[in-house]
Amino acid sequence: MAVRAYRAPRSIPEAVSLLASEPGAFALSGGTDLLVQQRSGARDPGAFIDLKRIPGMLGIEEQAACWRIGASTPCVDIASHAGLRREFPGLVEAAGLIGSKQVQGRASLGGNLCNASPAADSVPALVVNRASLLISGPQGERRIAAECLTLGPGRTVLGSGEFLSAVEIPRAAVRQADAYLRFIPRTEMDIAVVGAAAALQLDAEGRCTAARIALGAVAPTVLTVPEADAVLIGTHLDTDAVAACVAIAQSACNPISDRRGTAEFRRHVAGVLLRRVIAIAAQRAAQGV
Amino acid sequence: MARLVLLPAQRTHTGGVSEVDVDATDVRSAVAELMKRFPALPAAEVEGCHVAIDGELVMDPFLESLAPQSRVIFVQRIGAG
Amino acid sequence: MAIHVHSTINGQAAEFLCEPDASALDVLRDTLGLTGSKEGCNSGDCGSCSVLLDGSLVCACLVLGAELEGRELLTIEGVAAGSELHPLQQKLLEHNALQCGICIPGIVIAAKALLDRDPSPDETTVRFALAGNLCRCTGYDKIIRAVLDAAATMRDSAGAHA
Amino acid sequence: MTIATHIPVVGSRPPRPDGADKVTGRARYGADFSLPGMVWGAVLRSPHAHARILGIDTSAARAMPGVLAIVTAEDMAESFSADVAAGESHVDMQDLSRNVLAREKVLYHGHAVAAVAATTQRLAKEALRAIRVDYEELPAVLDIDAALHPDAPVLHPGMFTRGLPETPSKPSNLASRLVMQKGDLEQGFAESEVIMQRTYTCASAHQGYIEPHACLASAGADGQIDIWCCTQGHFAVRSYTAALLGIEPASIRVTATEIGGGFGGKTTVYLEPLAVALSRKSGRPVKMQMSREDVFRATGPGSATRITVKVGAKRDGTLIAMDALMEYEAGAFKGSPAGAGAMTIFTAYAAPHQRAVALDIVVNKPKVAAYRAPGAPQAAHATECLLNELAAELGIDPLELRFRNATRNGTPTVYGATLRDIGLQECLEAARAHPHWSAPLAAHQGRGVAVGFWFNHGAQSSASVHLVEGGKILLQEGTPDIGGSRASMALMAADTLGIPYTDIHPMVADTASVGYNDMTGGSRVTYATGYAVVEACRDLIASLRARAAAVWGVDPARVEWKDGTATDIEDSTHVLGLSALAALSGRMEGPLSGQGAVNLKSAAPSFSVNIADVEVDPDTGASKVLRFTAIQDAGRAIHPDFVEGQLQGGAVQGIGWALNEEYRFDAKGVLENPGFLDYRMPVASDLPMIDTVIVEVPWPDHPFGVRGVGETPICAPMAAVASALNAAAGTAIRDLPLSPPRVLSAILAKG
Repeated sequence: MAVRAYRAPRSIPEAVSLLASEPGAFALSGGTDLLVQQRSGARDPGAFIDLKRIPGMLGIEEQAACWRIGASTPCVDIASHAGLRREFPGLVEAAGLIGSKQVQGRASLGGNLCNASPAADSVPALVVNRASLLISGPQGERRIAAECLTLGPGRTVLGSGEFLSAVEIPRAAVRQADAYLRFIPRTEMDIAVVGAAAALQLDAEGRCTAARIALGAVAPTVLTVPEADAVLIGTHLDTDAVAACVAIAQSACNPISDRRGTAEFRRHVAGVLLRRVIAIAAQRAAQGV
Repeated sequence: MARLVLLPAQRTHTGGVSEVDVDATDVRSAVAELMKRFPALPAAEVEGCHVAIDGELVMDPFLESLAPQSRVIFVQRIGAG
Repeated sequence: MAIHVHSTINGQAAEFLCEPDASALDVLRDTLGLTGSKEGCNSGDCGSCSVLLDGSLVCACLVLGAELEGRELLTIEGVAAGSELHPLQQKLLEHNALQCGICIPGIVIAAKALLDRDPSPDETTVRFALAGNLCRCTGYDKIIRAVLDAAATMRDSAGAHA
Repeated sequence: MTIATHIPVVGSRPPRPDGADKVTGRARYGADFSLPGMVWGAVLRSPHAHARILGIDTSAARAMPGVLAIVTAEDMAESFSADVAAGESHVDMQDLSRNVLAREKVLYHGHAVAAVAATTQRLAKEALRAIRVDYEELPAVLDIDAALHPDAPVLHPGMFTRGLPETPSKPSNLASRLVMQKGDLEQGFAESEVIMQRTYTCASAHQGYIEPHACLASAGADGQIDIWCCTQGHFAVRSYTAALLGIEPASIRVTATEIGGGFGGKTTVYLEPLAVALSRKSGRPVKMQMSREDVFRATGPGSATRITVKVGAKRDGTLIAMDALMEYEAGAFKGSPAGAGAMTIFTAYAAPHQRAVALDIVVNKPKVAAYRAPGAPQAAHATECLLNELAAELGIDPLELRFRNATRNGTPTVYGATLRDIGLQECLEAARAHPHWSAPLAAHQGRGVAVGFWFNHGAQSSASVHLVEGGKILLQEGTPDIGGSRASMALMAADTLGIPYTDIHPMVADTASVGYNDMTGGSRVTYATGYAVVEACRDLIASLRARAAAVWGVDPARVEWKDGTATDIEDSTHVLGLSALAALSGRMEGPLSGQGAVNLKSAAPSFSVNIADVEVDPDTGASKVLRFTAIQDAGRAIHPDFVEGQLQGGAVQGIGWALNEEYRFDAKGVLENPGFLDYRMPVASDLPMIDTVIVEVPWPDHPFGVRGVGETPICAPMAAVASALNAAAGTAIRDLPLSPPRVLSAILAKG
């Protein structure tokens, strides 16, 4: 199908209506995945509905209970946001890893999420921070947890006329911190072969009171492993506890072999990165970040 | 007599003969003599080659002179980037 | 159906028609004749078409022409002031940091985006800021040195004028 | 010949004459040309790696409004006289024709099958979808073992192995077998105290120039044809296009646009004959440009190789015997650089008994093209890694092992030539003296050293210089400037004429405006074209002296040319500069110019030594090049910045080939990574600064002592990096690339 239309709605209802009515309509945010997929034939949009001119789609807002990030906000704004970095350094680093500086000038959390790649850098970091997603649609607004968006590679729960309008991340508690690392063969410009995120909360004695890990590119969707989280709780994140967590997480991995890495490599490196992000997050939390 | 040392692809057409002595004062006449000696040897197998004359590599040889005891080794062309 | 777009390119009002899926790079090169931005990949992986969109560094191949409505674009053609080269351009020349030169328009724009926000980058910062700009000829060495030198020159000249 | 001793300009580092255009976006590359009335061409490519073409139905596409012309193999010339000898390469026109447009069969995924011209790019692509091609799919041959299997499907039923004692009775995928030998191998191994044999492989790697192939062709009603294209050899484009389409070469004028990288990959034609054929049929100028995906799928990468090397040595490290079996994939048509690889593999070493056996093997993959010292980097990877393994086995410093065995002037090579005036010892000494060689290493870090060798090339170049009113010089040369050669030409001209560098205005002229030039390839431009430029300047000086003598009414022998001025050695009041002589042209014998034309049948061999430090993350297999030093004999560095640039760029291409770059095909022969995202060339943040040391051992056959420098830099890095990485990781991986999964599994395997 040829792309027959480009529309830049100015309001959410207008966008909902265009997404529902234009044949083959695709929501366009930064376009860094969609335009490439359209050119390669991997996706076949009939119309681009550019969401970036809708108020609220761009921008980062500090609220009492959460941070609200417009779904089309370019990653460069997230990566350079000092307030967000203080609370969620892992998430900010993840946003700063998506593609080149040029790509970060366009790419958004909304796009990174809705492209539904298992390797998306921002998703594990959003998931460990219990981000929720605001979805606008014909029935109004609904909210889902970040890990509930994707069904598999390239597939989401979004229905006709629906689009992701904002990401909300609950404010970090005292001695809560996150970290994200990914493995790529070069230092930049690659898609994650494996991604790992952790968010931890410690008590004043350094005991872990809350923990969440998430892994990217080791399963069809971002992988959360509550059993692995659970073994960290109540510990001082000693070697044995982390090893137990890593072992559980690794056994939950279900990676594929492809041009970017073998299944064995992904499983092994997932464990390495997980150990490293737990250490980084723990150190940050201990420093009261 | 100058001595010509042939490449394997040339030897296929000389019945396995790998070295040939010719009475020639330059490469052109040496090659002519070689072709006369081995009519089955295709011109393309000879004319596209470089040679080393007494150790000195000469690309696309033609009128280069040969000494009476010269040793002329055929060398495969080199592609270059 | 073609879309009628009004934008500002290198400080001049620009008006053009483009198809809904035409990229800003297609518009620049094929419609407006601004061929300084190069197409190396058409997928955002080489940086040869780097431009500043409202001051933000992007690949022109990953922006739709239609998205330029009401926006300002700076391309390589708009970096020098007439015959006066930008310090980055001058330093790239002085260091002989270009061989084939096809990546250089993108390098100039990306380096400008860096120095616009960080006047004193170290080598590592420059390397990561230019990681989205592939160069196959130089091994980057002289490019990195030229950018660091340009930054120093710009700091000196800003200091002299302060 | 004497080497100029007083050289005021050569060796300095001025900005290049074409630099301002390149930093402002004004320079025009292959895809930057347009003409009034221009239409767009597009290419239909094969969806199969190997299939017979049963029929092509273009009628539906032809009927589409806006479609102006379609070409298939039927539009190409029927037969070809013979190979066209185009400078350093020798091209089989039957094969080239079939690579430009498939005829009986498609031989790789992405192989061009038909081309269309239409009024818009969009329409041209739609028209491609309307062309029906009936294929009979055939099993694809995708690697060396599959190709050489006795029951392998045969790509070319008419291809019988060359170089065997007798022509075989059956066709096969082995295009040729080349054997080179010196000494007595059996005796050599018998005398050896240590014998080591290892097999090394390299994946196919692409040249990776950032500019995709592009061209614009315009055919006139009178049969005159103009082509603008990015190429390393516009005279070769003329020859090939003329031969493939049955046109007189003199009717074709080719302008080499600025070129966005080539590295050997732009020494052949892909689009140009199609654009010309489409323009002749449509009567309109036709522009064509490849996508990045097309570049990866259908233009030449370098060969994938498997090389088994066996060496015999004394316990003190003296090499006695060296033997190699070198298997090179050529892609869909014969012509891998296996032979060149064989001629380089042992050249750096004096061992008396050597043999190299080179196999040229066709497979259902894109036809390989030259890539910077074609065939040599893979060969050096094998030998240099093995010597590092041998050094470790014998407990000898690897640099010391090279000193002990390095070839010297007068030592015969395996291919029959004898080296002279080489700078290998000087490069080794520079390596030993460099602080890098003795710098300490930390845990998980390793160091590797390797030697590189390339022949370099001479061949044909011509150039003209014209004295312009005002006294400045217009310099026309005909080898596309791919890395700053206009600056080097201007330096040599300025030096010869004794005038400032900025008084020389060099340009790369089109095929109708300057005499014949072989390609920009073989590291020959500064050497051969530079020589032609010097000759042209000397020719001009002779005319200038004659004019001055006539003006003064003296014997020309009295006139000396010095510092850009004619002077009378017997009368110091007699002085005439360029501007005065230019002003007199109209009253004397007319315009003043000089011509230079050379055919250099020899070239200066060059050697390099590279040192690499690599750090490995033992948990993930990730590696990082921490430090790299490239040392090379340049003969004489005309413009040291550009010499250093060649050393640095070649080093990084080699680092990429060593660590991450590779062509990955699926089981059907479809390239899995046809883009810069997954074909992982080094980015700026992957690398350290690349230190360089330019060694200068002048080559006596060149007026300035020049050796080619462009290709040798890629020969040693793969071995240096691989040896460093294996030292850091405690592994012995002999397959490239050393991608993290491969490194990690080797680390885990050793426990």
